[in-house]
Amino acid sequence: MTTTLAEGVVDASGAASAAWLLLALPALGAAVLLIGGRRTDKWGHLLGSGTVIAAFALAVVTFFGTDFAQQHNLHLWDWISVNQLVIDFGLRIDALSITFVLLITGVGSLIHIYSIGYMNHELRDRRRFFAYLNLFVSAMLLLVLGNSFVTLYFGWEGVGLASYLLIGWYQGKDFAATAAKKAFLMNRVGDVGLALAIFLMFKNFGSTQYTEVFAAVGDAPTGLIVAIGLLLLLGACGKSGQFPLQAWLPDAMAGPTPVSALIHAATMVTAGVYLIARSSPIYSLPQAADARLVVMIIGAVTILIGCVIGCAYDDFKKVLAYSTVSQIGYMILAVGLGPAGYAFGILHLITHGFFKAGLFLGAGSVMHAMNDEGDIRRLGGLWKKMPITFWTWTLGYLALIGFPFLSGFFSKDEIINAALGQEGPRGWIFGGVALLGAGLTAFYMTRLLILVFLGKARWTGLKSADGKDYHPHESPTTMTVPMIILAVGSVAGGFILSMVLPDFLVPAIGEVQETHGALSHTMVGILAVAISAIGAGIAYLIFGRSEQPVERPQRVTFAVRAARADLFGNHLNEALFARPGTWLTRALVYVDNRGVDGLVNGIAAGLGGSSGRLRRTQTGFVRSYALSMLGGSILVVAALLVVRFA
Amino acid sequence: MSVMSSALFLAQGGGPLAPAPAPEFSIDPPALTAVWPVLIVLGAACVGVLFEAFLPRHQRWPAQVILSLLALAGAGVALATYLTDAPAGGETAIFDALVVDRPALFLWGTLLALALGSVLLIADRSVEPGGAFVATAAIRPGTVQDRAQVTATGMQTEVFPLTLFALGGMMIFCASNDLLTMFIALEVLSLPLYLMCGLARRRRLLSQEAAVKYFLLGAFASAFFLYGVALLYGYAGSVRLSEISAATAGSDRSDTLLFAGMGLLVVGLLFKASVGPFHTWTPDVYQGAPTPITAFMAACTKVAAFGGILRVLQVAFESTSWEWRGVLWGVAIVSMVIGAILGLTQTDVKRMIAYSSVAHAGFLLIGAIALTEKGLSATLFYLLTYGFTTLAAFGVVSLVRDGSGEATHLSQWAGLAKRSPLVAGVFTFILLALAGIPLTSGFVGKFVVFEAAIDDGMAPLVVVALIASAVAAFFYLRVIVLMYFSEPAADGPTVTVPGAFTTAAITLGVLVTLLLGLAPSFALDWAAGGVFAGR
Amino acid sequence: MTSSSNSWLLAALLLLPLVGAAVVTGLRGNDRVAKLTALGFSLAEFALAIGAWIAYAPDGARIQQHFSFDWIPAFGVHISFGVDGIALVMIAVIGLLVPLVIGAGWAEKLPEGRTAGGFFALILLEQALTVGVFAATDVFLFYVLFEIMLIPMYFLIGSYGGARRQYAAVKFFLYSFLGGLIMLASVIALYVMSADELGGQGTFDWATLVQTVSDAPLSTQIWLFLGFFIAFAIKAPLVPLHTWLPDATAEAPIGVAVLLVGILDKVGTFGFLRYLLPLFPAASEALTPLVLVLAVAGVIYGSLLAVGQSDMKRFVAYVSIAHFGFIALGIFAFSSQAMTGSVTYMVNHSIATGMLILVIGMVIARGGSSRIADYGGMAKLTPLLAGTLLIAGLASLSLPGTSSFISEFLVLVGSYPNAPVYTIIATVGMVFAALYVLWLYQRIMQGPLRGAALVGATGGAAPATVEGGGGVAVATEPETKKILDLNSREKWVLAPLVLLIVGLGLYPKPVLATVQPSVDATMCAAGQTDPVQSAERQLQCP
Amino acid sequence: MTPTYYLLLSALLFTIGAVGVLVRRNAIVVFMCIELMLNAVNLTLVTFARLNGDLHGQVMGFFVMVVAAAEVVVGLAIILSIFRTRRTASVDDSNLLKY
Repeated sequence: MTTTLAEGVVDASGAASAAWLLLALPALGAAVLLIGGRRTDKWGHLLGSGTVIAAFALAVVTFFGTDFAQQHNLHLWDWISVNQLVIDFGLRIDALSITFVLLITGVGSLIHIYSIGYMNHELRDRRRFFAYLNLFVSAMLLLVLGNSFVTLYFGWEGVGLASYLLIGWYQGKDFAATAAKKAFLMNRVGDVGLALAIFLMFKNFGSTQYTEVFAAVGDAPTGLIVAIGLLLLLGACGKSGQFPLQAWLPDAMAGPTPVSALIHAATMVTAGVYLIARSSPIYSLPQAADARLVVMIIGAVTILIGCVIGCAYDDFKKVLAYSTVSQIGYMILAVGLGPAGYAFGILHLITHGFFKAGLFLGAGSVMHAMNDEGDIRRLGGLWKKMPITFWTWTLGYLALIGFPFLSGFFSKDEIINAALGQEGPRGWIFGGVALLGAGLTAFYMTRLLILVFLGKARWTGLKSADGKDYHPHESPTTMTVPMIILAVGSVAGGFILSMVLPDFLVPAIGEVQETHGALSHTMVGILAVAISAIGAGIAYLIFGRSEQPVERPQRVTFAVRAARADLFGNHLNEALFARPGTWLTRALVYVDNRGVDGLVNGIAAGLGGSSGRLRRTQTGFVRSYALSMLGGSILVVAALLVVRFA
Repeated sequence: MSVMSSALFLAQGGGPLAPAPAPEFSIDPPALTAVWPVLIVLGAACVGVLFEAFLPRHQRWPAQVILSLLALAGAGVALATYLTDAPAGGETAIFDALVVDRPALFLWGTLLALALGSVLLIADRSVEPGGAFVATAAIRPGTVQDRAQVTATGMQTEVFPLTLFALGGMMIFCASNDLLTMFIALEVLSLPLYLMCGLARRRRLLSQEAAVKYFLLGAFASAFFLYGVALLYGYAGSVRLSEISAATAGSDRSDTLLFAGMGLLVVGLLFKASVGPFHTWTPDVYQGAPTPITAFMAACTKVAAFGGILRVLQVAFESTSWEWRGVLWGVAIVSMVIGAILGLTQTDVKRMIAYSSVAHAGFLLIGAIALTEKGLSATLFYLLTYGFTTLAAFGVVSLVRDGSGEATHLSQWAGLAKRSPLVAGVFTFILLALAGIPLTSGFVGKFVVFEAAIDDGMAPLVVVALIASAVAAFFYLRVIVLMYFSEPAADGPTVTVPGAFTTAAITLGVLVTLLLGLAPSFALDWAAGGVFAGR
Repeated sequence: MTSSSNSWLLAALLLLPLVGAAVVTGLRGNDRVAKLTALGFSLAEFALAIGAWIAYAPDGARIQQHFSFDWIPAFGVHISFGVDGIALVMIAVIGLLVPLVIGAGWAEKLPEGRTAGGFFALILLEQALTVGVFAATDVFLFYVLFEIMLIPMYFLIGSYGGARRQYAAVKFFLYSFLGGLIMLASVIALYVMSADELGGQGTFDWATLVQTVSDAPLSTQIWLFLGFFIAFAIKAPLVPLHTWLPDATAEAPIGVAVLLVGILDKVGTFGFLRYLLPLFPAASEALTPLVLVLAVAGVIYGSLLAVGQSDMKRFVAYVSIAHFGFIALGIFAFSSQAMTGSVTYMVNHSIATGMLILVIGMVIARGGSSRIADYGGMAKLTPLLAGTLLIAGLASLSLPGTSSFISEFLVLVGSYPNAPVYTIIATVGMVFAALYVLWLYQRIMQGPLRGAALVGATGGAAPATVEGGGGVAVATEPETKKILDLNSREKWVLAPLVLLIVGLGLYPKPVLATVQPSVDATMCAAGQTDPVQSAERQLQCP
Repeated sequence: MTPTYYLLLSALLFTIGAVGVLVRRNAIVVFMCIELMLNAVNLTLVTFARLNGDLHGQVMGFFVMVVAAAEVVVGLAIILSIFRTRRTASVDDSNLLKY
């Protein structure tokens, strides 16, 4: 049984009909590496990288060989089919998904190659690492290619699993295991939202296929649409580390750096943005206005949270992680704007994918060189030791802070512009937040740049945690090449993409709605650059001109302390969920043992006890037996007479 | 005072005393074909007494055993022969004192078969050299002679005729057509039992104590029974069951007589059936009596007593069931609860089975107060199944022994499965049957009784019964746990390899238990063969 | 004696394990031969089950491969067996699990004086009885087998179990027995009602009963419903009637725990579908809130308690309790999606939880303790074992791509339209599922190597080196116990399960197509229609 | 003179006997109390026979007497054996079997 296709959706043909290979190749790679075990140690990394590169090649072929004016549906097999509920295992190849596919396989390929070098001191387990990466790529592709909310959910949890496995890569370390578990759990909270949204869709539209749901939502009541919109947003918050589910993402940096680059910067964490963009037929509805507002609020709050905390952290990767949080906040804010922002959200997502992946790979390169040292206070002056890393990183840095005509400039600029273009005070509030965020971003990124690469080399004379001296060196070619490619992308990507992407995406997410705020587009650009420059300047004034201590200053203002403590987000989680949960669990174990089971055992004991007491009435004296007989007889006779005469 | 008491007893008619009419007195040649089984059993008992008088000591045992077995076989043959052309509605015999109807025949058959098993147990001399009975009852316990008789091989062979007398009494008891016959039968079945209880070879103090208790309480209960008979005679002017039934429809005497009489009568019957709260003698006597006698009592007395209860309730009191059924509901509940709860903490196997029998009496009573054909046939079937299972149970108990005789304390049964898997397996099966696990006769018995009860609108009582079964299941399980899951005690008892007689008895019980669990249809059909004559 | 086509298959399915049990009992003297024989019989049984599945026509009659002959004519009792799609998949699962259980128990250290022959004979006997329970089409016969199957299990727990096995075995037995007895009252009442309805002779035939008594007045139905329900709720088990399961699971040998949780417990939920809904449609609907509350309470309560357990085997028991909540929810949400989900849940739970128990058994076999605190960082020593534990765990938390996802998703999506509040609460249970699985995994497999089961007494949990200024005081190096990764026998035991978990997760159609017609028929018999349906995709009543 | 008095007398005697069974320790006396109960019943039977105007009750009385005699034989034998063993006929001393 197949589902009906809506207008503008055709059965896949040509290159698009081979799209299943996109998923199958990395999946096969993962399967071979996991099942093959030690036998594949020698060539596992090559297979792992090869499958993803092949998938990328196939994606390119598909991209050029397919007419993206239409949406292509590829039915693979009947997956779940029970009466009204019919779920294909099927793919949808359209402008939106192919964009993501290119990003995932492209950045994925680079990071696979990078990992060959990065993981070379863990040869024994390297093929397992590649298996997990392949698994991730496969799941991520399923997420973006699936043609129903359930296949999306499949990929959604699949990437969650890969993320769990990779965050917990150093499973001998408790903090890694805990971080992995935390990531999975907070994602699951979001997944509940996604799942509930799917249940609502099935109940009200009788289907979970994109085509059927989107065809049916048009005249759905406001309450329903808002509910679905908010539930999808909950899912997006979980996966994309948005407020209030952002806490897992910094912890996820416990994983190896390529993982942070691929999963926790470039691709997986942007799945929430994809979800909202994919659901644009729902969010674009006039009934969904309230839901969109909440999306925007979440995005704006997250921008600020990410930026503020990012300013205070001393951990290289965690600063980048909070940067990711806030940048995804921009994307969420953008897609929350509706038709005015979908395309710019995606645009920022792509450019961010490039420069943030590059930044992480640079961070990885530094840590690779510095015995995994991630404390920026113990770094410094590395630009001379690692020139390629330094320059590629700096390009990524410039792209991120929106340096004119680099990629971040185009994408972020558009978002700020669209936000300012909102009606009334909303425009000022969201636009203002976006601008403020840009300034803060420039501040903390400049701080990072100065502390890591510039200034004095504070690591001389120190020893790493495992007691070795630091001998920074430039990374091998397998690592530098991907960094260079990504840097090139960061520089050039924005300009090209901002030209073509919005139009390309039209068949999938609709026309871009022009906005006209109080400020002209050019003015917004200038303003943004100016604010970024101020942020960077302040950072230089604070960190660039004086020597920073190796030890973290403890006498700091409340604001810094709050930021260092993730704005007390973890404390809140701890106080609201973890500790009461622990108590509740302990209480329930007690109740189950003493209460429920105690009742059962109590009944048994009561019976036994009464038995023990009652048997004492069997005294062995014949006269007391006679008494009980006489008593019984009198009772029987009396009862008979009472029944008869009463 | 006089007015009041007069009102009490003679409310509806205290007229002047009428002169007694001359009774008709004629003797028809008694129709004996129907009662041959009873006559054979009682005749053999008399012959057995003569054997005791005239045979030399060493010949008595074989002669008695052969005589008893022949008598039982003969009675069985006579019963089978009569069955082929027995009138469907039953017939009366011996001046209408006995009524031989289908339920009576079923009960007789059951009694004969159970008695056969019991006699086999009684006759066994392999488990305890010389048999389970004292060599000479007159020897005082604790004396030199007593210690000598423990190892002697002789036994008091009067046990065999006593058994046959008791059996004859039981057969008459459940076929009595009037209450006087029933009273006489009650005494005929009881008096030998009192004696036999005191004849254990070992632990004679306990045995004698059991006898004294059983005797005193039995006589006490007989008095109640008899007073009930007298009051009913006063109410109905007759002790014939059918005439009491007729009188309940339209007697001019006070119902006080009826219900007081009935109550006392029923108490006497419930005592024999060891229904709680009239069960107090049961654990003590079961524990103290020689195990073969306990088996005989537990199996046959229960059958006879419930045969009597069924007949009395169904024939004489059916039309007043509305008044008394609630009371017997209560009695049944008390019995089930006492049996189930007190059984939980017993430490002696025989006492435990005694309490089990109290609980089972409660279940049986449920069937007995379902005054339908189904209730009758279900109770009869239950009696059949219970009799054989409990017979086998005591048979097995007699096998587990240590230096001082039977090892009945439960702690001595720990790890029995390791010492003797077969005995443990058989006993487990028996316990499961007592607990009412499917594929044993115990389950089918419970099922048919509960089915009849629900059909007769007693669903709540059935639920109580089911819960009581679940509670009771614990103490059966406890024994299984001990036998299988516990480590055997270092100086634990040994399991005697039984001789042919005990083996045959246990096999009989177990096979019937299994057969009636797997394919109960034929026995269900027999039990449903007909109703009491005179209903 | 009547029979339909292919009934020989079912008859063979019932008899083969019995014969096997008898043969293996005879071979108790030689452990190795007994094991091989038992394995052979169980594999043959599995092949037969597959054959029966192939022979089953989903679109054919409701009950297939049916045969029947008189047992107790006086009460209209027949020995009557047949399968519908639901029973069939359960029988297939039994066929699958028993060889694996035998394989897993191959090297089981039995208590002194017990033979492997006796152990495996009891397992085969239990298999025959459970097949019978699922295949019985006579209510009396069902009841008989329902009770009888307690006995081999009682001995399996009591004779071969852990330290508190006596307590656990008796508790298991009494709980179930009590439930069964209460059900007996309802069974008898059904017969009495059918006798009234049919004029004289009643019947126990399931199909006839469904036709004759299902329109009884509501009050009657409710009493009878409760009789059955308590028995099934104890078996399933639903909170608060669950406390026997943790004890039984914890004390039973691993293979027996698999049978207990994987098969025996399913009889309860199977009973919901086969007996409660069709026989008492009105009561089922009236009492739905009661069942749903218990179901959802089970989901949350079981999950939270699973989090709080300190013993692995008890952990699995509470996980199962949570899962049974889902199954019950799906059954009483009255939609074909949810109900199909529940049936597949029964299958997938057997596979996934079965695997979880087997893997935990392998962990325990290595560490010699079932206390979670005795482990830590084991993945370093046994990566493959860790991987299988994770797979089993992920299947338990219903990750998409595992078979459990299909069922849990179907249950939830199908329950939502009729029971939104309950479904939302149950969906929250998904988070707890992730918590209890991952936390267990973390405590056993992740982190630094620690725990009395893995690290020798010399070093214990103390750190290997103590830093003290310049001089480093080196504590005695903790001696890691010699712990090997999965051997080939264990791989063979787990591989089919992994394959099924993933295979049925991606392509569940064979199971769905087999059970759905029977589920539809159950829905129709319960007088229910799908809450979400359209003209072209709706429930088909026969 | 109505038969009621006889009935009341017999009921009283029966009660005295029953209470005697409960309060007396000596087995012989207990047994005699039971005999008293039986004879009280006999009185009832005879009264009712008189009341009904037939002989059945009186005949039954004879039967009861015979039975009572038989009971005496058995009972005394048992009590005697106990007495020989324990040198006491107190029923309270026979309580090895209990609980």
